Amino acid sequence: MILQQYANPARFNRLADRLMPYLAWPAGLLMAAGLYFGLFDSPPDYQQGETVRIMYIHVPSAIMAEGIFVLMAVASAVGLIWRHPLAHLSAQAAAPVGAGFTFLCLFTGSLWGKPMWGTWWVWDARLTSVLILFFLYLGYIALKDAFDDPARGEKAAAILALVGSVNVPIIKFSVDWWNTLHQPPSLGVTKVAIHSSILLPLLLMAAAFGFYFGAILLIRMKALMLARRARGMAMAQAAGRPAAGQEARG
Amino acid sequence: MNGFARIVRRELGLALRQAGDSVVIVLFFVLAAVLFPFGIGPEPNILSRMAAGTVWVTALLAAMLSFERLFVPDYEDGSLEQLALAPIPLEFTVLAKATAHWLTTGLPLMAAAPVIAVMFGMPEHGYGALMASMALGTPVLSLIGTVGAALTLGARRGGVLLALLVLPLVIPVLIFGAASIEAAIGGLAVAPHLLLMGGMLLAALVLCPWAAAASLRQALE
Amino acid sequence: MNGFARIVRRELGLALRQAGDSVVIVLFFVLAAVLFPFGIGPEPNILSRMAAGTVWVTALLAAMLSFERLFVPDYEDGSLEQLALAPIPLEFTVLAKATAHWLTTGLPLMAAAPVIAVMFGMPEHGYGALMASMALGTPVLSLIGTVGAALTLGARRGGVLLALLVLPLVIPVLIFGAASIEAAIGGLAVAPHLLLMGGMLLAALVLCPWAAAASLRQALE
Amino acid sequence: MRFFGEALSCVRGERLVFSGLDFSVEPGDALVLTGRNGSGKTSMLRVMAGLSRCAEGTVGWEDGTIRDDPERHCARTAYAGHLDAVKPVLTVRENALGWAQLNGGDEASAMAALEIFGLSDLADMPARYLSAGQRHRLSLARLPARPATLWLMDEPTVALDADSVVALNRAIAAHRDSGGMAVIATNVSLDIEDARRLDMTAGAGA
Amino acid sequence: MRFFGEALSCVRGERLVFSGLDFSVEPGDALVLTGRNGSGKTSMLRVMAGLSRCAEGTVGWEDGTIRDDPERHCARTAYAGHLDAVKPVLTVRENALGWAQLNGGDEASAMAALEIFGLSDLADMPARYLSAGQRHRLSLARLPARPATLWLMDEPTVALDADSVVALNRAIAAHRDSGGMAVIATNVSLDIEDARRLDMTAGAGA
Ligand code: HEM
Ligand SMILES: Nc1ncnc2c1ncn2[C@@H]1O[C@H](COP(=O)(O)OP(=O)(O)OP(=O)(O)O)[C@@H](O)[C@H]1O
Ligand SMILES: Nc1ncnc2c1ncn2[C@@H]1O[C@H](COP(=O)(O)OP(=O)(O)OP(=O)(O)O)[C@@H](O)[C@H]1O
Ligand SMILES: [Mg+2]
Ligand SMILES: [Mg+2]
Repeated sequence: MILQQYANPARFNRLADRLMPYLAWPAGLLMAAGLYFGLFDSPPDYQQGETVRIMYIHVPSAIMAEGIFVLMAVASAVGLIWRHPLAHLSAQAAAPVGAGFTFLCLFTGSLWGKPMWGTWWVWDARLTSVLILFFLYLGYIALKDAFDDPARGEKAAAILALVGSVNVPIIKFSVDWWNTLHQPPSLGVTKVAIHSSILLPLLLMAAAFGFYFGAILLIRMKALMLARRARGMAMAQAAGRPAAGQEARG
Repeated sequence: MNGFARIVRRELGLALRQAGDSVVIVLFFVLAAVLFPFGIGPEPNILSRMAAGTVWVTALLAAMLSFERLFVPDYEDGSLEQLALAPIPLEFTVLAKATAHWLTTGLPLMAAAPVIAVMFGMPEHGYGALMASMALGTPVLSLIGTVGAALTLGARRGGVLLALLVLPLVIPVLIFGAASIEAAIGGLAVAPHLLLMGGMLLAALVLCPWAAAASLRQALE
Repeated sequence: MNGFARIVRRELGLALRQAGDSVVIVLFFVLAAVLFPFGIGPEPNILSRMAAGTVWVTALLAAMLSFERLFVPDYEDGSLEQLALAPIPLEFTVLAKATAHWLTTGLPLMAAAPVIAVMFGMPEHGYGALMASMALGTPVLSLIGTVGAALTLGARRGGVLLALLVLPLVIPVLIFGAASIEAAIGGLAVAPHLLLMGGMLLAALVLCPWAAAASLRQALE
Repeated sequence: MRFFGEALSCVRGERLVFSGLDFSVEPGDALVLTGRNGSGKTSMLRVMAGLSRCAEGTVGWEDGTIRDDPERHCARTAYAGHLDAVKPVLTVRENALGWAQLNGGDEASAMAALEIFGLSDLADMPARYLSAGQRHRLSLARLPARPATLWLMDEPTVALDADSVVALNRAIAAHRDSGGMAVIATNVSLDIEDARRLDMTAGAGA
Repeated sequence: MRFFGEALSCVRGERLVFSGLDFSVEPGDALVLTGRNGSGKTSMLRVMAGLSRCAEGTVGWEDGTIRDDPERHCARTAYAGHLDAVKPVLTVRENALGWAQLNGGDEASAMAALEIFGLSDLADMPARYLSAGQRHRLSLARLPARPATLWLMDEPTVALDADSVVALNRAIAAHRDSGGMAVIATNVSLDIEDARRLDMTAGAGA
């Protein structure tokens, strides 16, 4: 149990290092391709003009923002039920990234809103629910750091992630709640309502973001793991006791 | 008398000794609402337009303040340990706490809501929906509050953090609560909104005690 | 380095360790503001009409929540006793606390205010007055907050009771703060409002530390 | 029925506090946890109470571990920790009665417990007015006030005056005579006859 | 310089706790307050510290009472009460240093104080990880960490293990040898050589 809970990170590191190239390279290449098609090889929209290109950042980041929170909720559930430390760790590693994507979505969105709707911000259901999602991310991060005992913060944050995940469907269906300015989903499983010249870069960018997230997640997890380990050993040293991790290995 | 009832009675007894507390919450409710005319200026049309929303928002904020005392005192003086060690499932204990909290905070807020509505000059035919939505919404607040309170137990800056966590979760209540009143004023159907709120209440009844109990256990580890 | 500076540094050091805390306050500020469009509905014209008032009211509520952590932790872990027994007049200690509180809460609130203003679509020429009134008003909040926090120290349901004591005291700040912005938007003279707020700041600087120190002594008896 | 733990190890704040500790308490036994500050006495008690779970090992009764049936364990166990769980607004009696009833005690047993710790003449005083020692005695009175096989006490003598310490020892003896068990974490030497000792320092970090 | 009180009486919560008590402490003296729970030891200490004022009587130094010049009294007096005044987020060193500097001590004296109570090897550990006794030792370390003639201690031995109690006694002895004074409220018998005793029970409610 101790072994599992405080396993030394070596094995995970090895796995991460092996995976890294398969994530980093595709991320870079897809990004490049997506940007090329998006910026040069796709037509400006007949009514939105060049601003339509914002979409190639906006939509993928929106999708990531929602997806990452779901992932965090799942990871937290795993962590709480099977008490596997890597689960909590991954959720914590993902949170800031997800918050970043959410911010990107909000930012590009309002950049887009100025020309399209003539205002940076409208209290549209979808916009606001994304804003809420952003707050949930920040709440998660704040809660994780709010405790003197890191272990406690980790579990509390995990529960919050579970509870908060109810918001994600709200974002999805929010479009039906109020009179909404915002685009209805045109990217459905069944129908595709966009021209392929727009769809291609959109998909490329979405994929690029996905791989990018994977790579960053691994890096952050490694960092967090090392940080935790350093803390544990420093404290053990201070108290003249062996660190739990060492203990487990010995 | 079973454990659930005992805990509810204990809570009510304590609240009774500290009757000031509920009063204070209500006063805050009213006072916060009173601030708006100051900030916005007294145009009646705008105020009455804002009535429904303001009542709900300020009710939310008042509730927010009350949540912090839900577990913190028991946590600090060790009562919470004892409650957790009592031969009663912690989930029931939480439910009892939520019940007591609603009786001592939700009900008074409900009672005070019409007063504010009057101050803001809300149209007559909104009151029915106001009370109905309050009756359905305040218990949800109490329940979600227990989760937030349990999560932030022992955290630094407990109060604000709690608000930060709970507000996003209670926004649906706010939306449909206010919407139902607007609907009533606008002469539209109120039932669908209220039904949705009823659904939330059921969901909260199932999920919140579980989540709160789980995080209480974490807090006591 | 004299005692005053030492205490300010101590407070800032603690706040730094808990950097999250100031962030949380700001988040609550924004979140509370965000509630209103939910309740009142998204009509831009009404919202922009409300902007000035809402910014000030929510800033007030956010500050309110932050006051509770002003003395309570020190009171509960005995630090307050030690501060009272340090060879520094308690008045200075209070002033130092207020300063630190403003640096860690007032400033961040100021920084966040424009964001909310934007979201509510406040007219451009209001921003100058917004920042000016915030710059003058938030220190007053911190100072009055110390009094409220000291008064309710050890009182149950501290948070709400505190809000209740402080709200009436800070209403003038709110009124003139909002008024100055309205004036700026309406193209009227802003100076008189700001001058009045400056006066309040001076009065608070003189009176609050003294009152707070007195009630702290009571609390420690 | 025996209460025992096997191969217990405990991690606090990502640090191993103790490991590989066993203990066993028979009816009528008293187990005294000793060891220097930070050796894990409190942690061990909380594990026994079921408040915190240990990283390794099992704690339980002959008819099942704590996790198997928490309810039953709670019904059998009374815990008096560092914190007093005393409500200042309630009177001494109300404080005692409330906890007793919640755990299957009644008015009679509660008043008897107050008597044991010499609090009956303060029974109607608001607990707000109690001194440190009086308050701690009130929290100790929770144990005899309810039916429980296992008593867990953390530093029970803190702030107690001489008479109260005697009363405490008598209470523990009486409990053991009636087939109860007691586990006591303490830094001061208590004269409890034929008590088993568990030196936490032994398991420390080992 | 002498520190003394005359005809002191104290009322807590509308109840007369003690009355007509005198005390006097010479440089190098130690005064031990004894008496059963609720006899007013803590109340007396807080009066001496200047935290609470007594209903009757005066407390002070030869060159003036506490009220005459609170600053001066504070500069001369170090108080360690029931509460620890330890910030969990700060390290042990930061905790000690902060209080020392605020009261005219410095890095050196602070570290020396930690050494006395065997905390130097925990110096860089966040205080949140301290056990009950370790934390209490940290709060006791405030006294030697700063210049002060008069030490006021409320139940200093609470939660301390044997070694720490020895260290405490040594610290008090050293302080007295250097002309300091110590007033100690305690329920357990401390072996402090030639200490004056003040039995609070004498003045109780009288
Ligand atoms: C801050 C403002 C905005 C936010 C927070 C926002 C948020 C979102 C979200 C959450 C999605 C859903 C992604 C998904 O899961 O399918 C989305 C999609 C989209 N947004 Fe925005 N948006 C904003 C502004 C805008 C603006 C101004 C436009 C252009 C007029 C726009 C155009 C789109 C389009 C075309 C999609 C793809 C629709 C689909 O296929 O689902 N958005 N946005
Ligand atoms: N905050 C208070 N309000 C009212 N009365 C109090 C308060 N604190 C203590 N008392 C009363 O004052 C008396 C003395 O309390 P005090 O704490 O000084 O006793 P003590 O000698 O320190 O007891 P102990 O040995 O338990 O610490 C007690 O009888 C108590 O009833
Ligand atoms: N909340 C906590 N988070 C992290 N570590 C902790 C926590 N509480 C205690 N510890 C660590 O666990 C160890 C054991 O603490 P514990 O309180 O069980 O010791 P103890 O034997 O009770 O000491 P004392 O005699 O001082 O009460 C200590 O070294 C302490 O550093
Ligand atoms: Mg302990
Ligand atoms: Mg005492």
